[in-house]
Amino acid sequence: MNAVEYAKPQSIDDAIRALNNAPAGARVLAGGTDLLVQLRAGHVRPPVIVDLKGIAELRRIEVTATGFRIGAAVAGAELGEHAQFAAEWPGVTEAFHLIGSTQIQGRATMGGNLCNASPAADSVPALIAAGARCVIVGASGTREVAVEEVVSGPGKTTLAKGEFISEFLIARRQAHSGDAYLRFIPRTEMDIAVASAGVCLTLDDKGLCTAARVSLGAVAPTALLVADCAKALIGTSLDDAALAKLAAAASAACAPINDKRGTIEFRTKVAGVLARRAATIAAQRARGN
Amino acid sequence: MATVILQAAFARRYTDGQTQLDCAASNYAALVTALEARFPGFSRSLDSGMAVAIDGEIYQTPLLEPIGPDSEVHFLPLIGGG
Amino acid sequence: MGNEKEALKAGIEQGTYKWVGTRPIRPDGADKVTGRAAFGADLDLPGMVTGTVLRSPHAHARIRSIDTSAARALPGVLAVVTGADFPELPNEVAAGGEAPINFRHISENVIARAKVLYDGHAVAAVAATSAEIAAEALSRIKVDYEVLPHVIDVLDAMREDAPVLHEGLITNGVEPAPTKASNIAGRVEFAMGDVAQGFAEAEIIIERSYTTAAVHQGYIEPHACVASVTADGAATIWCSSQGQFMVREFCSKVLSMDIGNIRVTPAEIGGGFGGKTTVYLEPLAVALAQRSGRPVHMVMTRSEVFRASGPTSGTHVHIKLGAKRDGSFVAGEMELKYQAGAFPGSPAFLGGMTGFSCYEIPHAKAVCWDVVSNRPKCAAYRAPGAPMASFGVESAIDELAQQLNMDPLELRLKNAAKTGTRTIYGPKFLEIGYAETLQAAKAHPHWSAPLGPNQGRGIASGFWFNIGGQSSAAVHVNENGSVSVVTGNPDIGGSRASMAIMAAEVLGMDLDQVKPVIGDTGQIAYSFLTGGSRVTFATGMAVVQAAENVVEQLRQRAAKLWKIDVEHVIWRDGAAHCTKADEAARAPLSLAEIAHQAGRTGGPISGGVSINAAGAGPGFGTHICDVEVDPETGGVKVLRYTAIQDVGRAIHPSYVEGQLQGGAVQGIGWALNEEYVYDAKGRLQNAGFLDYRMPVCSDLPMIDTVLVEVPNPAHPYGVRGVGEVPIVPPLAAVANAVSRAAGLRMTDLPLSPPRLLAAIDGAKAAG
Amino acid sequence: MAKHHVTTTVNRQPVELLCDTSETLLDVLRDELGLTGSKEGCGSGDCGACSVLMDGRLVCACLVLAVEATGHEITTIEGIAEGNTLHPIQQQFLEDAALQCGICTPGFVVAAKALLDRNPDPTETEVRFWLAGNLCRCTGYDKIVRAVLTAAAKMREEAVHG
Repeated sequence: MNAVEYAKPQSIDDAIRALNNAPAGARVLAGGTDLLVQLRAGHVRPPVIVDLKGIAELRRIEVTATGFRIGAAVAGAELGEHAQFAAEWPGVTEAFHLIGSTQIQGRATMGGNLCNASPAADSVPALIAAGARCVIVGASGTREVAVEEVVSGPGKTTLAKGEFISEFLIARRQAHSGDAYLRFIPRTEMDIAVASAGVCLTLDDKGLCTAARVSLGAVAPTALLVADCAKALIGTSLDDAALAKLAAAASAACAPINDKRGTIEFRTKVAGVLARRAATIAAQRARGN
Repeated sequence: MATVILQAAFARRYTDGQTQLDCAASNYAALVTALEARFPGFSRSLDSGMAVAIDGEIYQTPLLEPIGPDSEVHFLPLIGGG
Repeated sequence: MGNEKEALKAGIEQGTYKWVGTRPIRPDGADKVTGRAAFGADLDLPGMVTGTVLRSPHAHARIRSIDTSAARALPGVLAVVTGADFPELPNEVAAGGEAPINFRHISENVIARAKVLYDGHAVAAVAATSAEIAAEALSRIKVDYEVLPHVIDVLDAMREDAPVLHEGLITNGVEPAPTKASNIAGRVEFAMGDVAQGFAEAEIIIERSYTTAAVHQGYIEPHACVASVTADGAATIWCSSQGQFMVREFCSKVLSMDIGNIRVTPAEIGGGFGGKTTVYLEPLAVALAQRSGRPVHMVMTRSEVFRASGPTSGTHVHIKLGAKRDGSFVAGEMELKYQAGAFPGSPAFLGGMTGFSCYEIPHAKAVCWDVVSNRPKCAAYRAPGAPMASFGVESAIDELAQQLNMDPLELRLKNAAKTGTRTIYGPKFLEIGYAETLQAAKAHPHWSAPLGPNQGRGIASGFWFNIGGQSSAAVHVNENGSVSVVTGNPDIGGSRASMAIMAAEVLGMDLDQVKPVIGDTGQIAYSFLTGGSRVTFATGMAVVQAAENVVEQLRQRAAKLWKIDVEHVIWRDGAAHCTKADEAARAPLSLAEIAHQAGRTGGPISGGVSINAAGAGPGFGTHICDVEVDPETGGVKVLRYTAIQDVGRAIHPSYVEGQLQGGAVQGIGWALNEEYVYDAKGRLQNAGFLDYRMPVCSDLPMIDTVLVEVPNPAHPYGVRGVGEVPIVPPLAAVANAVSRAAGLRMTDLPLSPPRLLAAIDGAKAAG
Repeated sequence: MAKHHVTTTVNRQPVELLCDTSETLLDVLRDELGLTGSKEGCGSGDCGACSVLMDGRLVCACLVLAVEATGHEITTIEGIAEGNTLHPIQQQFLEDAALQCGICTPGFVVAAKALLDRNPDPTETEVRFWLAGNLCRCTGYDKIVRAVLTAAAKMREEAVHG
């Protein structure tokens, strides 16, 4: 029984060093809402836990002329209280807010939600739809990748040993754009998404859709960015026919599993329903700004 | 004479299939003694825990509960609860 | 005494009570809102060590050998026990929480012997100086398993070719007795009239099969205990349970210890609902304490709670209901197949006894099968066995109402059981208030409120016997005239308040001068479990009688002080009054004054009473539920809910309402989302609150309640048990609402969204 | 590795303790500090029985490492009343019979306080969603939600009339 070490670096460089020097199996701690459950269940016993919450850059939300920089260790409740971000990205805000209870919101982070690499993570489809990118830091330098490129499978990421996400980059809201995220759970709270959809779209002055990104969660090993869904919307006025085509494209993109949370048939159908409903909400928002 | 009414399945096993019996007894213990005399082995049916209902009132651990001349008596399983 | 009884009866009729029916703050409330109340896991003793359990990862396996040497060698490990350390018990049956229990099975459930019978079955236990060392020790125990084929589903388990759990299990209740062992532990049949004749007379027959999933009681407090054994062999156990005397008895059997050598102190209990009417950890903790010489603290994880305690049976229920065109029921038949879990003892027979009991049905029959399979042994859960059978019956009635184009409430009213109605289990009902609950439902604005699109309204009723049984109470008068009321039943939902109210009512004293106490097994005489909705009824009756006994003594003491005959003293408003014509001007003697002078009149004043209470009044409830169904996702939202029940008399109405509300919500969870999910290897897939999906606060509307009071003549204040009934109607109330909202009949619980959506889409495809 | 020396504040009092990395805040509150009012119902953040405030923010103590408490202010159920004067939420839970067995009550009281500290006038829906992380199996939540709404109203009244 080896004790678990704990490090709380105060800078990104110190954190990189700590992770780089750590034996295999070291774990990064942000909100801890997944890691502590795994620890308690005995599923993991890392030699060292590197707590990122001491790093100022990872805890702040910055607004520039071109975008938002959201520290990877910002808690859900903190982001939810950022009025400007919530106004510009209601879909991302809602998605993040749907992760767990009020108590979980006090701890859970965007970085953690992404790197836990669950196919059902709520914030991920919304971030993908929003075109969010993340900054990955590590011993070999800093790189910037699209959110959809981070997760490679259930529980697996493309991060190299010692790398971690320092912040998320999300553009400022464009005119006539809107985003939305919906998930299906059997209860109203405290469940993991059985299927989910994030939609971000832009309209022109006549109300025709000029750009769209649609992402689905919990229907494949990773959250999906579905080009056919976007195609179904672009160039349309988001009429019923376009929305039906969107739903069909979403269902067609699903490659889900049967498990205790839902069946293949259910996930496939409901992903389409959610994509359609989310697109309707996103369109309303786009028309409103 | 009190009337003893038994479930058919119970009666098949312990009272030669008779589901309704007349029995003179002033209390539960006397009733069981009388039934045992008529149907040897009857009291064994009560070993695994049976309650008795006398005129609609259920007694889970009966012994000397009075039985009237017009009483109706039923044997039923012990009832618990959550 | 006779006069006092008369006075109480008069009080029932006039409703002139000082405390009964009021809503005072509960005596233990301050401790519970400040975190001071000590529950099962909260005790800390000097030298205390941690006990943990190694559990089977297999659904069914033979244990070839267990090697504990590596665990024992680990520094900090103080004791290790396995099944070999526990005595082999004979088959011995006693009254249990829901059904008679066999101590041999209790023992083999506490710790496996030759075979493990379910995922989570205890195999060994360790005491160590820290939780970490204990966990490491468990990982060093080598168990050589021969994995056997397993069976989970009840119908599969009944098949001829099913893997047999118990090689010696011969079906009970089948004549002639089978010659071969099977998983069918027993068959029980109840019947009245002639069902064949009844169905021949029927003009319309509804016949369907229904299923319900195994569900857990879901108490928030995991099982927890501390056991300490002194060098002379005396054991003390602190634990949360539904009965300290049950724990004492069960431990004495499982450990073959003298009952006199075990003392059990009840901790506060964090929910039970029937699930804490047996032992799991306690005998292990005692065994570890015996071997380690240290107090041993054991607490289940939530995963262990799901895998190895509770649940109640998953069931297969077949219902056939025959009626005339005017809606009158003529015949009913049910066949119930209930999972018992790994050992015999499902509440199938209770389903058979209760399912039709809301109704007057001249010809009825119930066949009940008790079936073992590779699941945790079921434990009692609120009105054990009744909700599942009732789900079938009440669904069939709803369908009948639809086919007859009748109002489902009127259909029930037409057939409602009343005083004098014969039950399928034999006796006729004495005074009951079922029809009154239907009348109250009809009068409630909920019943006639409009519904929107995709919305539906369901109604269903339910019955539970309620029980009395053995209870003890002692009332001690303190020197200043305040009193302690000691009982032997853990307070699981506010019963201290009810005990205090009843004592204060009899004594005519201020409620805040009455302090209720739950005694340990050495401080109060035997009391059966807190369960079966019996405490306010039976233990309350003991409290009333003990208080009456004290009143009698107070009158005698007053007579002594006044130097007059006791017949000239009456007790009124908490004081002795002299009725002697020439001395009536004497100032009354208060309880405090008499108590103060108790030494001069014969010593302390105290009354103890032990009774075996009969006359528990049956309970009936009717629930109304509105839902909205999302036809594209199968999602169900409960919009409005009203629970109506004949409660006899509500001693503390708030806690009675709470029983109705809590039971209703447990039933809603059972109907909508809760279920045990197993994988192909027989391992439980959702052993946690995340995926077990009990209702959360945002899932629900307010739960309206109507307390109908048809007093139970057998109780001095008219009390009927109230805790069990409210979980009986919701399964069908919800399913009927969903069925009407979706326009199709849902017969399988839970009504989870995938299941409902598949049904909706299937109906669409079928046109 | 040696144990961590943690300096923190619990219920307004400075506290020092030693812990291993893998110990949670809940473990040390209950086992080291004797603050057993925070209950462990699941150990996975799904029941809310161990709800505490960390710098005023509602968290599950089972999902916080003890070592993370360094430098933070922790408020547990034992710190909600002022001495023996109950907080209005606690008082209202008693008056409305908003508890049966009482095991979930500390978590609900702490969570409700966190809500009313932020939002003194919540709607029923806001109360229900805020408290969705606190499981109660006894009450069906009805009396709990009513108690929180009534306590909020009384606290607003108190704030106006001082």
